[in-house]
Amino acid sequence: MDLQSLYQEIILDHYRAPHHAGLREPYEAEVHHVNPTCGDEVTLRVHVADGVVEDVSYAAEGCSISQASTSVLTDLVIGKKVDDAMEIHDSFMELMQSRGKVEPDEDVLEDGIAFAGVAKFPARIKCALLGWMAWKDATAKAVSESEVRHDS
Amino acid sequence: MDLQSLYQEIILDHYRAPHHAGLREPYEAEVHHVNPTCGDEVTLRVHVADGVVEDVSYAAEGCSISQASTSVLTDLVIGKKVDDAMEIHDSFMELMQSRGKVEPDEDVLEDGIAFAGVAKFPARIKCALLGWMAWKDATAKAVSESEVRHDS
Amino acid sequence: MTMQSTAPSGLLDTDRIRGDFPILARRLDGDRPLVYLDSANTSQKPRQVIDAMTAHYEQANSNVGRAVHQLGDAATQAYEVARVKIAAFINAPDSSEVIFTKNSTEALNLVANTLCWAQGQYSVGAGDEVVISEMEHHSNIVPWQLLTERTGASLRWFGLTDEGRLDMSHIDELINERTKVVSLVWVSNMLGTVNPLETIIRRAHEVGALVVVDASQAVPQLPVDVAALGADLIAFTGHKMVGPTGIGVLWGRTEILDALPPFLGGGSMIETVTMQGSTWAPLPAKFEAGTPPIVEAIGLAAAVDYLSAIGMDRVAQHEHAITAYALDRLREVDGLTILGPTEAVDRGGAVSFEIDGVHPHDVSQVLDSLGVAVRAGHHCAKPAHARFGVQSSTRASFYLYTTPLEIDALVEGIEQTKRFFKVRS
Amino acid sequence: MTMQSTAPSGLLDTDRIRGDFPILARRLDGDRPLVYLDSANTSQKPRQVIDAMTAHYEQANSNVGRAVHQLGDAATQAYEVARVKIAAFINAPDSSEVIFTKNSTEALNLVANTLCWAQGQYSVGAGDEVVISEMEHHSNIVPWQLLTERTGASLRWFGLTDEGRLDMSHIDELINERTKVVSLVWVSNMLGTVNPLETIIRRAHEVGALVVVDASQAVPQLPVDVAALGADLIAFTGHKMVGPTGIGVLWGRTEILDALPPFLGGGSMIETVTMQGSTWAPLPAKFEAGTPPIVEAIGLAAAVDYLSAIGMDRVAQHEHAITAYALDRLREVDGLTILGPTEAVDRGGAVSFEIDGVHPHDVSQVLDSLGVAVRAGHHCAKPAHARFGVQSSTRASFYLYTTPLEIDALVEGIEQTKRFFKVRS
Ligand SMILES: Cc1ncc(COP(=O)(O)O)c(C=O)c1O
Ligand SMILES: Cc1ncc(COP(=O)(O)O)c(C=O)c1O
Repeated sequence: MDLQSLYQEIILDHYRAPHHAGLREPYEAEVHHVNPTCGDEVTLRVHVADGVVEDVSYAAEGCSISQASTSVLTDLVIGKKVDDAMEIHDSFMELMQSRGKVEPDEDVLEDGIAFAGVAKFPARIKCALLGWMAWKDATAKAVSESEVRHDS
Repeated sequence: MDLQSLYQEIILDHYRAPHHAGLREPYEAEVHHVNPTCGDEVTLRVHVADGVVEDVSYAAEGCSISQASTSVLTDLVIGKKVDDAMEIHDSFMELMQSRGKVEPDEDVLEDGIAFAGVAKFPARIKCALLGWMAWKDATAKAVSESEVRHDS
Repeated sequence: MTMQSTAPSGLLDTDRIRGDFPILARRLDGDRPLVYLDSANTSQKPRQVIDAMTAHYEQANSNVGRAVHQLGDAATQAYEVARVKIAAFINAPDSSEVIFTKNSTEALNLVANTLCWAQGQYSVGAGDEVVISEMEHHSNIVPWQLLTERTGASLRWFGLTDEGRLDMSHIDELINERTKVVSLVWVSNMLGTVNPLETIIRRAHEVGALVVVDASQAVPQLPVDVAALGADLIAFTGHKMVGPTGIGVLWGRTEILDALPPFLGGGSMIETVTMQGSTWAPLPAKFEAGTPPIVEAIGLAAAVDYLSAIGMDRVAQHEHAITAYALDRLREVDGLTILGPTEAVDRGGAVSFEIDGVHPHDVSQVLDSLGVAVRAGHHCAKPAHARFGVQSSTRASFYLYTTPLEIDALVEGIEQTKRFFKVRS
Repeated sequence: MTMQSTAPSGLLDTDRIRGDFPILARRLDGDRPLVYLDSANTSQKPRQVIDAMTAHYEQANSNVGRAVHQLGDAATQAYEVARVKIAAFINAPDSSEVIFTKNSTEALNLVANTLCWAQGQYSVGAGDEVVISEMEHHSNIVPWQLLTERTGASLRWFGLTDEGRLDMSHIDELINERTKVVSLVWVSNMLGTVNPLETIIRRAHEVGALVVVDASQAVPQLPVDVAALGADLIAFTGHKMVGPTGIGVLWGRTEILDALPPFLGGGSMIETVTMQGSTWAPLPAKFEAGTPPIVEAIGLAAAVDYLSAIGMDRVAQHEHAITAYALDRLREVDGLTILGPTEAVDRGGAVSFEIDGVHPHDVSQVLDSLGVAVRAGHHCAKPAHARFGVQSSTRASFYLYTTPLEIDALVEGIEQTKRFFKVRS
C-alpha cells in the first residue's frame, strides 16, 4: 500500500494545525458522533443563519485522517449557502465511496481532493467521513430548528 | 452394514410378540420416558415387593429394537431380586456401550445377547436402552418409595 | 436400478451438478453408492462453497470490522460482500437488513426474545396474542411458547386439514385485533406444504400484527423476493441451501429492527460502552454481537452464487419435477401412506410417509443398508405428527442434485424393507 | 531485520509450526512477508484444522443427532467426539457440560440471559448484585448491564490499579452477601493482565455467588483445568485458539446448567413438544437449539488436537517468552507507553501501547504498509481505555507462531512511524 497516497502532505498539514477547531457560540445544533469500530469521536456545532452556514466548530479525538477531514470540511462549508454546502458534502461522499475511481473536482473540493487516496483504504473511509456525517446531521437539525422557529 | 447382525431373529420375534406388554396393577412406580431424537416413548410400571421385582408392565411406541429390548428386559428382571436385576441392567448397558467389543454372557443376558449387534449401530443404541433406562428409573423410585414406607 | 416411469420434464442437468458435490461420489458400506435423500435435514455442499472457505482461511483470515491491516480489510470486505450478495438473493431493499445468525433457530429466537423486551408498538403482554400453526418446526414453536409464557400473552395456532394444509376457515377470528405476531412456516419441512402466505400476511397487516416467516425450507427451494412477499421478518439457514453449518440469516424491515431492543450484548454491537451504560450500533451490527461466523458467511455467499448461477426458478422447477415423480412412485406402494399433500401442488420437496407395520426407524435402517439415506423420526415437528395420530414418520427429501433413479432406489428399498419385515402387500 | 536483543529461551520451534499455517507464507502488498501480530483479535489456522473441516464436508456431511443413516452416524460421532476432546482439553468432569455456542459472546449471553429467568437459588432481582471489572471485554459487560437493568439488580465492578491490575483492596465489600454473580475475565485482551481468580473465586463462593469466567484469551494461551479452577461457568471461543470462526464453548457445572431455564428454544433442545407446552432435553442438548455449528465443532476438535500435540504448557511458555521479549523491546522505545503490566509477570501475550503524538489508527496504518498487522482501536474494552484516560490504543498480540524477528519488525516499524509523522524521539 502506498502510504504517500493516503497521507498526502495537505492531510498532514491539516492534522497538525486543524482549522476552525474548538467549540464556539452561537450555534443552533450540536451533535456527538462516534465511530463504533475504533472509538473516534467528534462533538460538532453548526450555526446557520438565513440559509448560510455561518460557523462550524468542533472538538474531536481521532486519527490524522478524521481530524484533517473535519478541518477541510470547515474550510469548505463555512460561509456557503446550506444547499451549496450539501452539494459539496455529496461530492465528498461520492469521492470517498469511489474506491479511487472518481477524479475529484478541485474547484469543488479544494484541499478535499487530497482524500482521493483514502478511498482506496476501506478501513479508513469511515475516519474521513466522521466529521462530514456529524456536520450533515447537525445542519439538518439546525435547519429544521430554524424552520420550526419561522413557522411559529 | 450387516442388517442380519442388527435384526437377529430373536429380536424380530420379541418385536412381533412382545412379552409382558400392557400396563398392570399393582405397581409402586410408573415412569414415562421419551427418546428426544426420534420421539419413541414408553410408559413403564414396576411392582417391587420384599426386594423382588414382582412385575414390570409397559405400553410402548417405538421401533423393533426398542420394543424387543423392553420385552427382553421384562423376561430378565421379573422374579429377580432388585440387586440382581440391577446387575443384569449393568451388564446390558456395558454390552450396549461396547461398540461390539464385549462378548455377552448368555447365562446373564439370555435373549439379550441378541443385542450385541445393535452396539455397532450408534444411532440405535438409544433405542435399545429406552426400556432399560425407564426400568432403572422406575425401580429406583419404587425402592425409595418402599423405604419411605418402611421408615414411617 | 431401472427407471420405472417416464422421466419427468423440468429436471436440471444433474450429471453436471453432481460433479460439483464431492460427497455424492462417496461409496458407503458394501461399496454402495450414496443415495442422499435427506436434504431437508441438511443439504450437501459443492466444491465451490468448500473451496471459498478454504481459500479464505489460507489467504485472508482475520477478524472483521476492527482492524486496519490488509488481512482485516480483506476479511471485512469479504464478509460485507457476502451480506450484499445475500441481500440481493432475497431482494432485500437494503443489505443492512440482513443479520447473520448461527442458524434459523437463532434468527427466530432473536425475534421472540427481543419482542419480550420491546416497548411501545411492538411490546407483547397480557391480553396480546401470538399466532403460529400446528405444522411448525419446533424452532418456530418453542420461542413463542417462551415469549407468551414470559409476557402473559396467549399462544394460538392454525390447525391443519387432513391433507396437511393450514385450516384457513377461522382465519379472521384467529388473527384479530389482539394479535401482535403471526409466525408461520413458508414450506413445511415435514408435510411439504407451501403455505398461502399472501392471504395471511394481508390479514395480519390488517390488524397491525408483525409477520415472521420461517423460510428455512423456502429460501433453498424457491425464488424469494422479500420486497414482494410483504412479511416483516424472515429466517433461513445456510446449511440447507448448499451453504455451511454455523450460519443463518434474519432479514427484517429497518424500522422494525431499529425499534427492537438488542438481543446478545457484546463486542461489535455497541456504539459506546461505559460502566454506567451502553448504546447500540446501527444495523446490522446491533444484532451481531461478538465475532460473527465470518468464514461461514463467505461460504454462504459462495452458496448463493452457486444457486444463482443455476437460477432459483430452475431449482424450483427441478424440485417440483422430482417431487411430482416421487409422489407418483410412492403412491403406487402398497401399505404406504403419505403425510401431507399427495399431489405436487403448492408443495416442496420433502415427503413424509408411513409404512404399515414397520416403524420409521426400521424403514430407514433397511434403506441405509442399501445406501439410501432418509430421515426417521419426528423431524422436529411433533405437533404435526400428533395431528395425524402418529409419533414419527420416514421422510425422503430432495434437492437440485436428486435424480429420478434415486427415487427409484428409494421405492425399491421400501419394497425390500417390507419383505425384510415380512409385511404382506 | 536483525535481532536486537538476545533470543529469549523457552520458545517453540516456530519454523516447524509456521509451516503448518498456510497464511503465514502469504506475501502482502509490495511483496512484503506477513508479520501477523493480531492473534488476540483472531488466531490463524493450521492446515490440520482446515483439512479436517474440508474432509468432513467432502466425506461425512450430514445433520447430527437425528438421522439413522451412515452419514448421520458419522457426523454425529464426529460432533460428539469433538465435545469429548474439548471436555478433556479443559479437564471438564463430564463432556455433557460442554455446550457449543457460536462464540464466547453467545456463551456469556446464554448465562446472563437465562439468569434473567432463573428461579430459586439462581434468580437475580432487585437488591441483588452482579460484579464485573473495569477491564472486561464488552462481551462481558453488556450482557450484565442488560441483566441488571431488566431485573432491577445492581451492577458493580472492580476498579483497576495504575499498572492495569484488578484493585483488590475492597474485595470483601465488593463481593458481599448480596452478590449473585461474579463474572470476570481471566486474561485481559487489552491489558494482558492475568487475574488472581483463585482469591476471587474463594471469596465469591464464600458468599454463595456464581462465578463466571471469560476465558476467551486464557484457553488459547494457558493449560486450563476447570476442575482445579473452581469457577462455575467458563466461556471461550474457537477462532482465538487456532480453530474456526462460528464456534464457542460454554462449560458449566451440571447442577447449575440443569437448574437454569433454556436459552434458545427449538429443534434438538426439547424432550417433547405439544402446542400446549414443551419440556427440555438433558444436557448438553438443552442449550443447543437448532442445527449446531457441526463442522466448526469438528474444526475446533482438530484445533485442540493440534494444541495438545504441542502441549499447552509449551504454548504458555512460548507466549511468556515472546511477551517478555516484546515488553523488553517496547520499553526501549522513546515516546511509547504500555497500557497494562510492563513486566511479563501474570501477563498474557497482548501488549497495548500509545505512541506520543501519533494516533493508533495511524500507527497501525504505517505498520501495515510494512506488512506488520496490529490492531488499533478500543479492542472492545472502552471502559479500560477510559480508565487510562485514552480513547484507543495500538495492540500487538502474539501466539505460538510468533517469532522474536517479528517483534523486531514491530519495533522497527514503530520507529519508522515516528519518523513518518515527524515525532521527535
Ligand atoms: C477477553 C475476551 N472476551 C470475549 C471476547 C469475545 O469473543 P467472541 O468475539 O469470539 O465472542 C474476546 C474476543 O474478542 C475477548 O478477547
Ligand atoms: C421449517 C424449518 N424451520 C426451522 C428449522 C431450523 O433450522 P436450523 O436447525 O438450521 O436452525 C428447520 C430445519 O431444521 C426447518 O426445516
